[in-house]
Amino acid sequence: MRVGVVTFPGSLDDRDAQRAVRLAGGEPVALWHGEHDLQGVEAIILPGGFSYGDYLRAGAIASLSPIMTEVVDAANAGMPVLGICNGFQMLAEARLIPGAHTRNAHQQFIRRDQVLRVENASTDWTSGFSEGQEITIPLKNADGRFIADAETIARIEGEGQVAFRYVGVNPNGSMDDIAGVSNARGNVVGLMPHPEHATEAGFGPDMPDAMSSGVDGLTFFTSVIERALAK
Amino acid sequence: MPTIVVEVMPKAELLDPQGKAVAGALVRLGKNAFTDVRIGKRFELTVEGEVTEAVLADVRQLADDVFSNSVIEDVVSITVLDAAPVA
Amino acid sequence: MPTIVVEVMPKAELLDPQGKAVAGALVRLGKNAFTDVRIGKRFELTVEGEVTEAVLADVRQLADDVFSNSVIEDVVSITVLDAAPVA
Amino acid sequence: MSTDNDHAELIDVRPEGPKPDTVADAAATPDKHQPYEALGLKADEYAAIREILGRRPTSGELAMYSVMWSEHCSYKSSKNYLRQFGQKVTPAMKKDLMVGMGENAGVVDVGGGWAVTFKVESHNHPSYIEPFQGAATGVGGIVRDIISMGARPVAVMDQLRFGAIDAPDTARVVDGVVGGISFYANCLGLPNIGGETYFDAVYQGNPLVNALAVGVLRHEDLHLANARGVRNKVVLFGARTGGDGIGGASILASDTFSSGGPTKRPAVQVGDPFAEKVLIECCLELFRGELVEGIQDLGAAGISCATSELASNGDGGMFIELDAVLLRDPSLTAEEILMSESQERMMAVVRPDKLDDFLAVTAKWDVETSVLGEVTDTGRLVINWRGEEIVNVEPRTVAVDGPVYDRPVAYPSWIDALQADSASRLARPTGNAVLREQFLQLLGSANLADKSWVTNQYDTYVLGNTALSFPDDGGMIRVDEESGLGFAIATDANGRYCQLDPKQGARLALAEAYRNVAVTGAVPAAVTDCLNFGSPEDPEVMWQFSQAVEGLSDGCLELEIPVTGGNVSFYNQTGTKPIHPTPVVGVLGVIQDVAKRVPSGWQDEGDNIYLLGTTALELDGSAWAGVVHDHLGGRPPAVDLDAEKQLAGLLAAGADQSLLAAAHDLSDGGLAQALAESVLRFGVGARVWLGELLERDGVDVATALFSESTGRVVVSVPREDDVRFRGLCEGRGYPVLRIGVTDGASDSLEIQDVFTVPLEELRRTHRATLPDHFGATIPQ
Ligand SMILES: Nc1ncnc2c1ncn2[C@@H]1O[C@H](COP(=O)(O)OP(=O)(O)O)[C@@H](O)[C@H]1O
Ligand SMILES: [Mg+2]
Repeated sequence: MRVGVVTFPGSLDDRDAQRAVRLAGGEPVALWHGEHDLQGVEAIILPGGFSYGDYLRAGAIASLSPIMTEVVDAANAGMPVLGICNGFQMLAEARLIPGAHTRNAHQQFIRRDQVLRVENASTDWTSGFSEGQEITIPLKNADGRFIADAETIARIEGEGQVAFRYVGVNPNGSMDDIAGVSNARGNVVGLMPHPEHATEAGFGPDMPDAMSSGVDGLTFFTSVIERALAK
Repeated sequence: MPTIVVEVMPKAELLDPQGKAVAGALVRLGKNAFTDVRIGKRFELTVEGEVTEAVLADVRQLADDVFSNSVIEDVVSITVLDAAPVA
Repeated sequence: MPTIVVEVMPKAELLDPQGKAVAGALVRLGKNAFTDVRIGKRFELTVEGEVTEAVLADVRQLADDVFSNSVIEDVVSITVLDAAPVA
Repeated sequence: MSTDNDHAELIDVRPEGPKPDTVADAAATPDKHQPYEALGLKADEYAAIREILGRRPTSGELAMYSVMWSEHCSYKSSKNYLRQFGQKVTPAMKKDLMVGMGENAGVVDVGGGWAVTFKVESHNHPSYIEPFQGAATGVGGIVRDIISMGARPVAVMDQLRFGAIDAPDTARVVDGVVGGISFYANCLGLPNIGGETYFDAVYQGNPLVNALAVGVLRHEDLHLANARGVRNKVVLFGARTGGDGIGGASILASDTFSSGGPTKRPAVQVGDPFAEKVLIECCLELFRGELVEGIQDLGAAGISCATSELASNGDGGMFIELDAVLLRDPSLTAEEILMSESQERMMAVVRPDKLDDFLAVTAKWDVETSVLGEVTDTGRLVINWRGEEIVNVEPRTVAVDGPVYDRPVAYPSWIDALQADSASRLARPTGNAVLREQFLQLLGSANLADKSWVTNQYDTYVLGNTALSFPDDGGMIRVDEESGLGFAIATDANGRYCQLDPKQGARLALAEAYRNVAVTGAVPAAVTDCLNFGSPEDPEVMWQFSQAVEGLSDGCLELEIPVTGGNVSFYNQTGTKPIHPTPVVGVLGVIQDVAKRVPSGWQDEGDNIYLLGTTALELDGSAWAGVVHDHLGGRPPAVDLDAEKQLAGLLAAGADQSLLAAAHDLSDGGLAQALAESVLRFGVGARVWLGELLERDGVDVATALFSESTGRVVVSVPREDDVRFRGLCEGRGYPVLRIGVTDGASDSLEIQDVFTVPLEELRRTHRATLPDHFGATIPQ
């Protein structure tokens, strides 16, 4: 499966996302923000980073990039799209998913190995998990606090659009401990933590049995690939 | 050259952590006259040439679509200054 | 309740990376009327009771010491509004 | 070259300003008064410039000489000493050195066609004035040094020293500095893999902010800063030039950094990490396309430095049209453009036939570019401005042949008394309750407390190659995803030891960094340093400096690892009171497969715990003396570099044979601190006994726990590897003693017959200190 990873100016985890796709058995395709060409990919990842320095609002300027026209169209047509961290912020700025992000409640950048609960295991990117499963995924951001008005929160909670929730510690003050959300259809998923950093033993988060051994993130990428194969 | 000032504030209903942090600092400094602090943004756009209706219309649209995110922010004012303001 | 608005801008001589990034975005969006964009902060302080001279003096001092960093920013205005402004 | 018409659209049009001071004017008005003193030049230096030129300098030339002859750029007080690093080398030390001292950064061959380049630099004074931007631009500057070697930056580290943790101004500086480093490096996408955080009143008005960057390149990608090839184009690209940081180099690094710049322009610079990230990717694409002949980053002294250094290292001549510099602020004068320290800029030398391809790459990345001029064979650096010649100098006289001083050196009047005041006369605890109390007091003290308040603000995951970072002894990065080849780096300096004895202190810093690399399983290979000292005009400071350089260079020779580059920062003092001498030493090591790396803490139950090395009564300058008794005196611990070498060999062999589950070096706080950290690393408890140690080494319990003798490491060894590990130690003859076992179930650190501390109490004590002072972020 060809999975596109879009590089924006200031993208940082784009090569990590490509590596994760490769480790999951997919074929990563580098896409450039300034073009209007999705190169025939079957899924798209908007990677982490500080596109345009996170100036103005995180993800805001990148969401105006040329390629985002095609990304929005493809997402609306049902193509799986995953937004990681900065990519999550872009999805929100592009209104592909509900809500918005502001500065972490404690005002600082934070990095930690974060436990998440999978709340919806039926999206294109989470089908390999089971509902309620707890996974450990590195988190690292400054503007990770997910917020939305009460009505929106009630709606996404009611309709299963909350994909992940923080467990144990809410690291940024996100409403309802929300770590990731999806669109109504379940093909577009965004989350603050970085699944691509938990795909290779030795370079992932510490786990109870061994240091740096966490590979829970791999399931994001195998989920989308397996679902495509099953079609 | 004329300057257009666009001002954007976090929505009143939402928590503004930055404002809250500053409000806390004021209390610690013994400044108790202030019941709330909110922190927004001020954009100064320098315009080449005249500020026509068309330019203003552009700015209004940019204010809504680019300078602010309506999920969390409100545009509170758009004003035209003749020259950059001085302190 | 009255609101005092303090506005702070990055010093003109210094790089404003934020403004630069937004200016670049405007050009990419085909908005070429703007030669420069600078982004500063707008503080809204809600005051309990009246805005006395003493409160204003406090605000002036806070504007210099807390709301701005004089090494890189200037306080460009301090104004009193009767009520919180609405868009 | 007149303005290159192909690129005319790049040239800024600016209003007419005052007429510049031209070379012709300088010849015609020899007696015109020039403000050389305000620019930090001494009368004899000004006279030397006049002699070199055979006339008075133009104001543009004066600007260039003043910044390039500043202490910061010319190393005029340190040059005579730094030569030792180049002289004390054996052929073996040079074997893997692809680029040694003198270039932007040293380059080490790490095998497999790969090379690593690394360097540490200071940004101390700016970080006190404006902590956030000062620290941020410090990171930006050192990263550009790495790019300019042709390498991809892959990691950063930061060495921080602040005033007392409870001093009123400390929180402001800590918050800003850590925030600035976090912001800039995270935004660049560089993992932070380690550093140092110390608090001491001596740094109150003069914090130290050192930043280290490291990059990786293939051998064939090596680039150097030289302008060769007559008629090759000189190109400036990156951010526009503005009025920030003007005079930073000369004014900030000279004696009076509080007295403002030569103009009313702000002395601080504002960094734009986003612009630098784009610049990195742009440069790497230029390198891949072989579009660059020579390249230089713009740091201190901006265009003055880049043009004169490129020209000196190349064919010797260069012609520059200064009007071609893209400006952010059109009101800048020529002198200001020459001195501006605007960040995120690079200068390249490009062949004319490759210029279009070069410009296509910079356009792709939205990086503004202008062609300033070209390489000539005149032997002169000529700069025109508004059609008139404002600079005409021999570039070497600006960049290389600056003044060199043999500053007076004086043995400090106070040092004998200080050294006589040994900590061994201080009351050592004997009762178990007091031992326990002092152990916890140390564990929670500012310098031994957990630093995750700082390090939680740093990304370690980005790039996906971080094999070790905090709180392990060294940071480690995988270089080659195929083979697992990697490197480790650790940095150290103990200002207290250096105050007692700067020569020994420098050797100790070297030994500690070397040992910290060795415990990760890597083999030490090269050294960088950042020498932070007080005023070189103070003869006692100059003595400290000379001692430290001698100690460090001799030490490197004994360990047979070369110094590949570094930085000197003088004038670190408040009033007449200098900081403790603080020579930060960074050691780079190579590991063939990062899968064999060794962490610093215990992971599994039932492993045997061994102490390598022996313990003597060495409490002078120790954390114990400082924290418990507020005492600094005596002579720092002995250091035996042969033994360190032997120890490193043993650790490398143990790691290579996968015999070590963990290894942690003993330094500040001694054995007690190392045991606590090993327990806390993964939350695995341990039972430790000291009986045999007390007997073998003839020391009391307090000394066993708190002494800071060198050459010591605690390791944990799985039971099944025990025989082989003992065999390894015997074969190498290094002192070794089994002192305990890991014990997951106990959830505590038990020092038998002395005290037991539950894990939870250890954790709370260790973690609370920084959040208590600087504010908690998330629930711990
Ligand atoms: N400012 C900092 N930046 C990054 N890492 C830091 C910083 N301060 C301390 N650390 C890390 O915290 C850990 C403990 O530091 P320290 O006790 O000084 O180590 P050591 O005694 O081994 O030199 C190390 O991994 C070190 O790299
Ligand atoms: Mg150590």
